[in-house]
Amino acid sequence: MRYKGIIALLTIIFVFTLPIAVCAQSKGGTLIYGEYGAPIRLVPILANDSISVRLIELIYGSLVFYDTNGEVFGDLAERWEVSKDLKTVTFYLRKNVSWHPVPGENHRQEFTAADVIKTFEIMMHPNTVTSLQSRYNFISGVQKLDTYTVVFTLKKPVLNVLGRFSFKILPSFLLTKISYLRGDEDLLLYKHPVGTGPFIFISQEGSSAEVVLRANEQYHLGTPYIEKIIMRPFADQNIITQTLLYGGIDLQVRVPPRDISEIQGDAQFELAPYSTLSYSFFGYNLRNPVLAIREVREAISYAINRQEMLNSFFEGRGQIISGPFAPGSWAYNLDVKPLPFSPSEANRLLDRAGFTERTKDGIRARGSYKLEFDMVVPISKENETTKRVILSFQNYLKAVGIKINIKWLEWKTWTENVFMKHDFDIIYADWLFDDSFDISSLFHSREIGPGRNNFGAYKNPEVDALLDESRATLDIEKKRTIYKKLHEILATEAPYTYLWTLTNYAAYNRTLRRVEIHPTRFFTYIKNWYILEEEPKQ
Amino acid sequence: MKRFYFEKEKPNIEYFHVPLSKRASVRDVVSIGFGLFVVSYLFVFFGISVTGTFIKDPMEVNIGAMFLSPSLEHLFGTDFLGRDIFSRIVKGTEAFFIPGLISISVSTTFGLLFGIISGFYPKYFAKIIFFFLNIIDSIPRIIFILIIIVLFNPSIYLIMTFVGISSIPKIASYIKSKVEVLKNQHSIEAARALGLSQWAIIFKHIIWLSTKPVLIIRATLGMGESILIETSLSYLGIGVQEPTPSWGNMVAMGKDFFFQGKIWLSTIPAGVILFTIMGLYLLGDGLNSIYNEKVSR
Amino acid sequence: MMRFVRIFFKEVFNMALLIVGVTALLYLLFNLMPGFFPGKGQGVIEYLRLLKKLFTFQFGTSIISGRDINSIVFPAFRNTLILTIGSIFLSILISVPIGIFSAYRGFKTYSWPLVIFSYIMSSIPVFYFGYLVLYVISRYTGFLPIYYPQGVERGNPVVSYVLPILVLGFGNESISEIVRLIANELERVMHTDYVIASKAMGESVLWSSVNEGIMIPLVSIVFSKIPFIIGGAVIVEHVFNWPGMGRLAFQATLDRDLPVLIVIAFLAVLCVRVGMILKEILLSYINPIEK
Amino acid sequence: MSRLAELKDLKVYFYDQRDKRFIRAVENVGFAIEEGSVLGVVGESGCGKTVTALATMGLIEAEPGIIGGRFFFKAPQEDVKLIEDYLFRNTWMTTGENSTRLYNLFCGLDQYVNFEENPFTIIKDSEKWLRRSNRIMEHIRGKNISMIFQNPGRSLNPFITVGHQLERTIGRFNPDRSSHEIHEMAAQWLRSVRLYRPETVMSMYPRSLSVGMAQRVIIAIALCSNPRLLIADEPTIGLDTTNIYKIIELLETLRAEMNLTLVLISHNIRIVSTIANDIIVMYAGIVVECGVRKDVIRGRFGAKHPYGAKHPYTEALVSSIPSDSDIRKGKKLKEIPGSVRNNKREMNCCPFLERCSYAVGKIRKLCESHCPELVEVSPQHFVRCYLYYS
Repeated sequence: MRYKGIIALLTIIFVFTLPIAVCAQSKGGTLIYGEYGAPIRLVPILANDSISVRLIELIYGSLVFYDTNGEVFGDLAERWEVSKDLKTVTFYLRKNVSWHPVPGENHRQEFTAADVIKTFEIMMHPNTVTSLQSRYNFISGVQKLDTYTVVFTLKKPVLNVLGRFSFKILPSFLLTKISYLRGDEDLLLYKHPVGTGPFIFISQEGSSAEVVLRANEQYHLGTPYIEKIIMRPFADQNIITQTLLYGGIDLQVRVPPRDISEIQGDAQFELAPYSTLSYSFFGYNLRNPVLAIREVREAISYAINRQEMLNSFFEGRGQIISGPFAPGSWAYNLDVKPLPFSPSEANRLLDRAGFTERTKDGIRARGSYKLEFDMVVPISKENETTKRVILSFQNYLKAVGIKINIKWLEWKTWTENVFMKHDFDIIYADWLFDDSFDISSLFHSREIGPGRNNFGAYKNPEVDALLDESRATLDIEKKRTIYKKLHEILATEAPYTYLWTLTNYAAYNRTLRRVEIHPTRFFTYIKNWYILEEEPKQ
Repeated sequence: MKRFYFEKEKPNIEYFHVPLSKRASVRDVVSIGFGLFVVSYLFVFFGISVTGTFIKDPMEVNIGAMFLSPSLEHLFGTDFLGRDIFSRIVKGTEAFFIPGLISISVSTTFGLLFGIISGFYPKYFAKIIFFFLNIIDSIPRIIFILIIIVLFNPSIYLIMTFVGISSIPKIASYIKSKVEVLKNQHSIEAARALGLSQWAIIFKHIIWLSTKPVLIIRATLGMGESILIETSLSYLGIGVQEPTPSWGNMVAMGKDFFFQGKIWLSTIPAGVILFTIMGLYLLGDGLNSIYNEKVSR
Repeated sequence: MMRFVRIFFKEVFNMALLIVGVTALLYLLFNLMPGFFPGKGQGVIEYLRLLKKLFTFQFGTSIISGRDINSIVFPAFRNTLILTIGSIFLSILISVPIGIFSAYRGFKTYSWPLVIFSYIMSSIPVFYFGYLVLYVISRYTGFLPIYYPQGVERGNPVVSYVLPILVLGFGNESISEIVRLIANELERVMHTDYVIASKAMGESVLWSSVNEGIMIPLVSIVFSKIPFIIGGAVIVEHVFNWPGMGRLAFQATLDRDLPVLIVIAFLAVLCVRVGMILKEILLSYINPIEK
Repeated sequence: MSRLAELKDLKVYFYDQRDKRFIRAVENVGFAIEEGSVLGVVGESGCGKTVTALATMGLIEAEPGIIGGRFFFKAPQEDVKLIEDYLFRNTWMTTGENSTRLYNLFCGLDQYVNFEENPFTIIKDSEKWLRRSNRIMEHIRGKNISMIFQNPGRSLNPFITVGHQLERTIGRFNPDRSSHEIHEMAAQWLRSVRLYRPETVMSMYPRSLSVGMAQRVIIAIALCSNPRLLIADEPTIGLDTTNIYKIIELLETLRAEMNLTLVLISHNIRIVSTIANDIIVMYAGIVVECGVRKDVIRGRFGAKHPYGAKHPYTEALVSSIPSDSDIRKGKKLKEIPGSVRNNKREMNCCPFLERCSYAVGKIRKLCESHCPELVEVSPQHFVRCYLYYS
């Protein structure tokens, strides 16, 4: 029976003293974890939604992978060498690695270099529908030295290049007649993914796609302790938390902020914070002449009280940021302070910008230009926090004399309006980064145009130069100073109003032990998690 | 020896006024009274929200005063952004009042039209009309509305017209069956024998005979239905969107805080919805029982 | 016998025509939809190919997830069927006795609260009722009756099957409609000549008026409620995490997954038409006057 | 012959919703039936004869329905045990030689209506009494008393076949028989009502039966539970003349075979007079004349009254329907002027006043003052008219 009354203090101590594994790690047990929404496609190249990425991490293996503090470990590659001129990288693959059993055949295929080459060719094929190509266009080609060694040649030298080789490898023997992937081919891989990862795919039956995986006993890095994993999709976030609290699932990947206090109050569950490298912002469309004025954007940043929003909506679980980088990363410039909340400063700026007259319903205007903007927001079922942020944003700006009309658009219509037609003034969104913090795709002038990420059409030659230079340099110190400089410029230029970085929380049942969560790929260390059967129920 | 017995003394019974436990009429009076009360407060709310007097500004956000419990200042307390729930409920009537009427009128007029035509001329029109109606009928209603929302990103008025359209088949088939029964009734044949033109018969007799119950029930049911549909849409996130208050999206907004014990957030609007729809049902019921009188015993 | 065969073929032809109509409408609407998605902007040829696939019953693969559709849609269809039929059966079980009781007792002291109960049940928003039931049950029995997939040994699958059916059965508006219809109809029939005559012969009033008073209105209203129940299921499926067809259709529309949506519409049309055929057969069996 | 049933002083009133007052349907009607005899009830339509029949069967559901009177009925012993707890103590009356008991089926009515105050008030809701009397009647209806209604076409359940309805009734009264036996009995009953192709009739629906056949089926259904009393309400309406006499003749033979007592209600006095032992004439809810058939029809030339005592209404009734002798003489038909008076207005004058040809001069004042009493003009022959006041 679940007792609600245990004092929160006790659990906090409990959380931080990672329990030393007293009893022996017992094998077996089933881990059920809940997700909001269903995975779209379990094929590494085509899938980019976070739910599929987490499952792919369990099923497929990659050459190398980097852990929380940027260090690189070998997965399918045993050893690797980077040539002195940083132009070629050779990988020596593990020998006894075998693919998962294909349904129908009982012997398991061998993992060879051919798989790596086939995967690379498909990934880089022009008409493959994928968003990964921009991240690997620094590789010019790949050759096979022998069945277990692979050489990658690079176009130009890249800093810590090894971290980039974390793309997943597909089984070539299933893709023999395929040269590119569009997603509508009739492939066995779509119906039954086959990889080299720690867990083997069993079934994805049912419309809402409960995915069942079992442990891969011949996994080259040691068989995982957990015997079976089941991914249960949910259609309602409140129900996920309740199911966790009542033992329906063992792990909830991302707890909505409003439920965190309830889970914390319960001794039977643990909250594991993992800050994904992402941040939220209000993006401006600089094509709108009024928004092109820097003072107006800065005034808006002054007018909103970010700390109050963070405290009341997310219970303070996050950090206000001042620039376009995640605070945890090395690229974040600490001495640039976020703009404080001062409506008087905002009014001063707006008056200086010339918006002194007031229309009858209180909106500032200058001649024919009115401070009235359309804010475009995607409709979704679980957008309670988005609603609260937007509406308080609208309220703050109303105090300063800026009117915001909120237009709600369905998700796909929203993406088309924002990225294709650029028909918007302000948007509220957040960016998710992998390790490289490459923000060139956000602010570089060549990235303006339909379908590119620089939706606000921000153009600043100095920033372009710095971005190109940062990509070219090799040593880390030089790159860090460049990013710090970029941070300053972008903080003052303010193409975005930078809000905050939220720390995501995963919650899991106490019986799950030695849980370590990778910031972006989540299940990287799944093999050493284990389930303690004989956990005495309080 | 047969004998007939007769009562000798006989009261001089002049004239009788006898109290009677009135059965059916009590029920009608109660339900119509309750219904009229509900309709009246709907009009009052609608008036207040249009003129904007008496109530606080429903959109005004103050983050300091979130989740206040009901007090004198905030009659029903405040919601997840500190906005006053009572004024939002009053303003919320605007979101379903006119759209509700639109949905009723659309579904009734077209339902009546198609029902009568296909009832009277089954061979020619019935097949065609009911072919299209079946198409609309077979797509689940919420999916049909979702597609419309995705296509046109409409306001609540357009959504409610499509809700009206999606309930045309039900009325049309009901009217069709009624018309077929009424058509070969003696009164209609007599009218036709008298030489009344076909349209006169249709308009005077059929519409009046078959319409009274349908109109009344349809009006009250339709209004209730449009409120419930709007609530379901708001739960799925596609109904009336946030800044404008509507009963549906207030109940939907409360769902996120439901399991944390703050159930009153969605209970108050749900209670108001329950109260209103109950009133409408009873109004429909009472009027219905008055119009087509009880079978004389 | 020949008549039945002819009726059958006429119905199949009607259904085919209807399916073409529905799929054409969906296909047209889909092409008008904003947002870039794989299946967009194809011409009529693609539509004809889609139709051929539909009528030869191989449903091909979904554009978005590549999994073949009948492995997605049929389990969902089975679940929604369980939910729909269960809830229709439940709402009949509740509303028919109330209807009979109120007609028989003539809205006197006992039947009045029951009728009010049925009106209340029909005017509560479905998802709020679901949340309330979940909240109350989980708070007082320490057990959350959410749908557990077959593979999971947690929780008690029976209760988690019963509760959504209970909520949808009580929640949708058909209860008050059935009660009202049966009460009026039975009231009328109880005073017809043949019922009084059979009462004089000693037969119970209810037994003799069951054919016209209860069966005909019940059959005609229940089978016309099928499309609404499939629609209503979307909400309950979301609240109780029930992997049904409504929820799948909702998600498919958002992801612009046309093949899946068309197959779902195809199944929905199938259900509606089969419902109508059943209605015709049952009515002709109960009510010989039409023959 | 022992007395089978006796109705005394039946009062049935209906409440009119629209003008909120009572309508007198039947006032102080009483009759007595001997076992095996036929009682004829005659009167224009709307004179309360059907209401009386329904009242005896307890089928009146309108408010307030029966508010006065007692109905004694010789129920068989096994039924009495069933309804024992509902009967009040002194509810039976003993008559005749072997002092058989007749139980008052309207017992307990005085608790609901007290006659003292004027105008008398209904103490409690008559619904309860109606429900109690319903429980009593359930055991009587069908088994001991059964009834035939006016319109044969609409008295059969249109949704089930004739055979099914017949078998259902038979099955209810002798539950221990197998379905095949029941089927056999049904066929036998149909043959007994002169329907010689029982199989085809049983498979047909009531809609496809002719009026005559429907009436015969109804008689079969009514009699298949071999009741002791059969009330036939206008059995011959809607039939053509040949059928009328066939039906009457059928009723007569069946009565003789099954030692059945029959109450024949009709507006045509000629038909009633063919087989009835006693005749009652009703007008506007009141019994205006009752007596043995001979007296009522021809009016015996009793000592006191030279030209035979007969109520003007009965005389008019008899003369308006030509007997075969009148046809031969070619007498002109006499019709009764005016129509049945509306019951709603005052009731303290003789109901037949306007239409009575004898109400002239001195007697008219009497007639207008208040309603005459039933006077015994000759043994077993009563007339309600001032003509015969001594």
